[in-house]
Amino acid sequence: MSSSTAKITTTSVRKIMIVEESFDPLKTQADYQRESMSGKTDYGATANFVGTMRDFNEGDDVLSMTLEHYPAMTSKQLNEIVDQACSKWPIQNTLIVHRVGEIFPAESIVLVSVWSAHRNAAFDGCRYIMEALKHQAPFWKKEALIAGDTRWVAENTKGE
Amino acid sequence: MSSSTAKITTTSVRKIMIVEESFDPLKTQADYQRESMSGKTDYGATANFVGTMRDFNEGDDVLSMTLEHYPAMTSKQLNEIVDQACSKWPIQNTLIVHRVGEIFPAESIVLVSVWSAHRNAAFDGCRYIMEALKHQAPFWKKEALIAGDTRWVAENTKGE
Amino acid sequence: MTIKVLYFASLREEIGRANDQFQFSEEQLLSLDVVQLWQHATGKTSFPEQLLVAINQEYKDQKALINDGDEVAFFPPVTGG
Amino acid sequence: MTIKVLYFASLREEIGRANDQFQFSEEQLLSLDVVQLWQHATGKTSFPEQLLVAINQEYKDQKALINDGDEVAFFPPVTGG
Repeated sequence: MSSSTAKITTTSVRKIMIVEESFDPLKTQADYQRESMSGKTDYGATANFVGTMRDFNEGDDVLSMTLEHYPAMTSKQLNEIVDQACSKWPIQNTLIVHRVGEIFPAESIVLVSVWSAHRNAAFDGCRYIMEALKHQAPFWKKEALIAGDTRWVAENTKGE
Repeated sequence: MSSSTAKITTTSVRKIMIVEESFDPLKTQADYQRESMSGKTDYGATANFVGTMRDFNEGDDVLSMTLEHYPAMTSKQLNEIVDQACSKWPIQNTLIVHRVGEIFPAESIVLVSVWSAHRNAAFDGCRYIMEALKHQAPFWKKEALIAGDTRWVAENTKGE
Repeated sequence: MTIKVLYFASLREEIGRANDQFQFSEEQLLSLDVVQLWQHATGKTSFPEQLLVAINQEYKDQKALINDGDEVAFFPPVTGG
Repeated sequence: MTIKVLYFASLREEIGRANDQFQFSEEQLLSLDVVQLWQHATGKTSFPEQLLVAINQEYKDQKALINDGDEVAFFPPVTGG
């Protein structure tokens, strides 16, 4: 996994939040849209993805999960990922919210929202950011199973 | 706000709403999720798309737009599109909201939300439904231009 | 034998009405297809390439036959979403 | 010449600590690469295939050289999102 260290020239708007408590993804997106897009009438498409904690993984019942991260690198990497997306598609605005700490089933893990004039850029950009986040951003999940033991999730699979 | 849920053979959960007044897409999605997914802990992914009216199209400034549809066919077609998506991916729940009537820039035209256990199904399903809606659902847009004249939008382009 | 015909969007405006109702004999209906109904309804001789047709709210092609009680809709390419 | 080393997730638990701080001479640093730092820090002779490394919060490969003041992080595959 290599990453580009190029300084970017784009000034594309974005907000990246790492949150330690339960968050409401749709309310967070609505609040951010109100705050950053009010009065704008040039975006036609918003694509959004919410990752939610399930109560099962790899055949086992999961009680809770603890998300660890590398704070200094997380925001740097997420900003780079947004830069990459903005260099590929005409994206107007991006919001990323990622949860850390202990989390329970049905709570939100991650939100990625992308605004653009056109739907292809919004869909492609949102999915690109989500996929890159899964494979590049320094987060790690440790599961506590109903059966009593704990285990680190070994690796994110494509599209799972 | 009127809604219709036509009878279908598959048991996949969905809600399809054709609304005649301005709607808040994220609030509508949140309300529907609360109403239909409460207590569920088996979905890991929600993909959502919001189409918003822009104030420009094909180089011209647009003042407002009037959306006409064929009510009896609209809900039938949208249900068929959801059935198609559910036959392709393991989708747990779908919400489609589409606006009709007179609409102004920055107002929402359409919302498509798809819930699944895994992110590929949510992303692919949401995009499939959106693309199929654009090319199969019987809606038509008539634009009122700032310049004073009106015109029917001729055709939806791929991904625009 | 009654056939209901609907027109939408720019086609509705061009034709100047939203719907028609036609009576056909049982014999006429034996072989009435979409193109013939279009010609009968609009007086037009050609069937526009981009014209879409639905019978009882399902897309059909221009060779589809019409049955008693059908609701036949003609419309331009859809532009929702 | 100070190098800070960080460990995360399962690796942190395996090693039993979250970070180390090492002093190297200017001469040692001339050719110190990621693999050598890993061996020095953990006492392990092999470099795990899936191990990821970042220098100053940027991904690097195992041949990258270490400079004075660098923050070097070792961690397993990431599993966020």
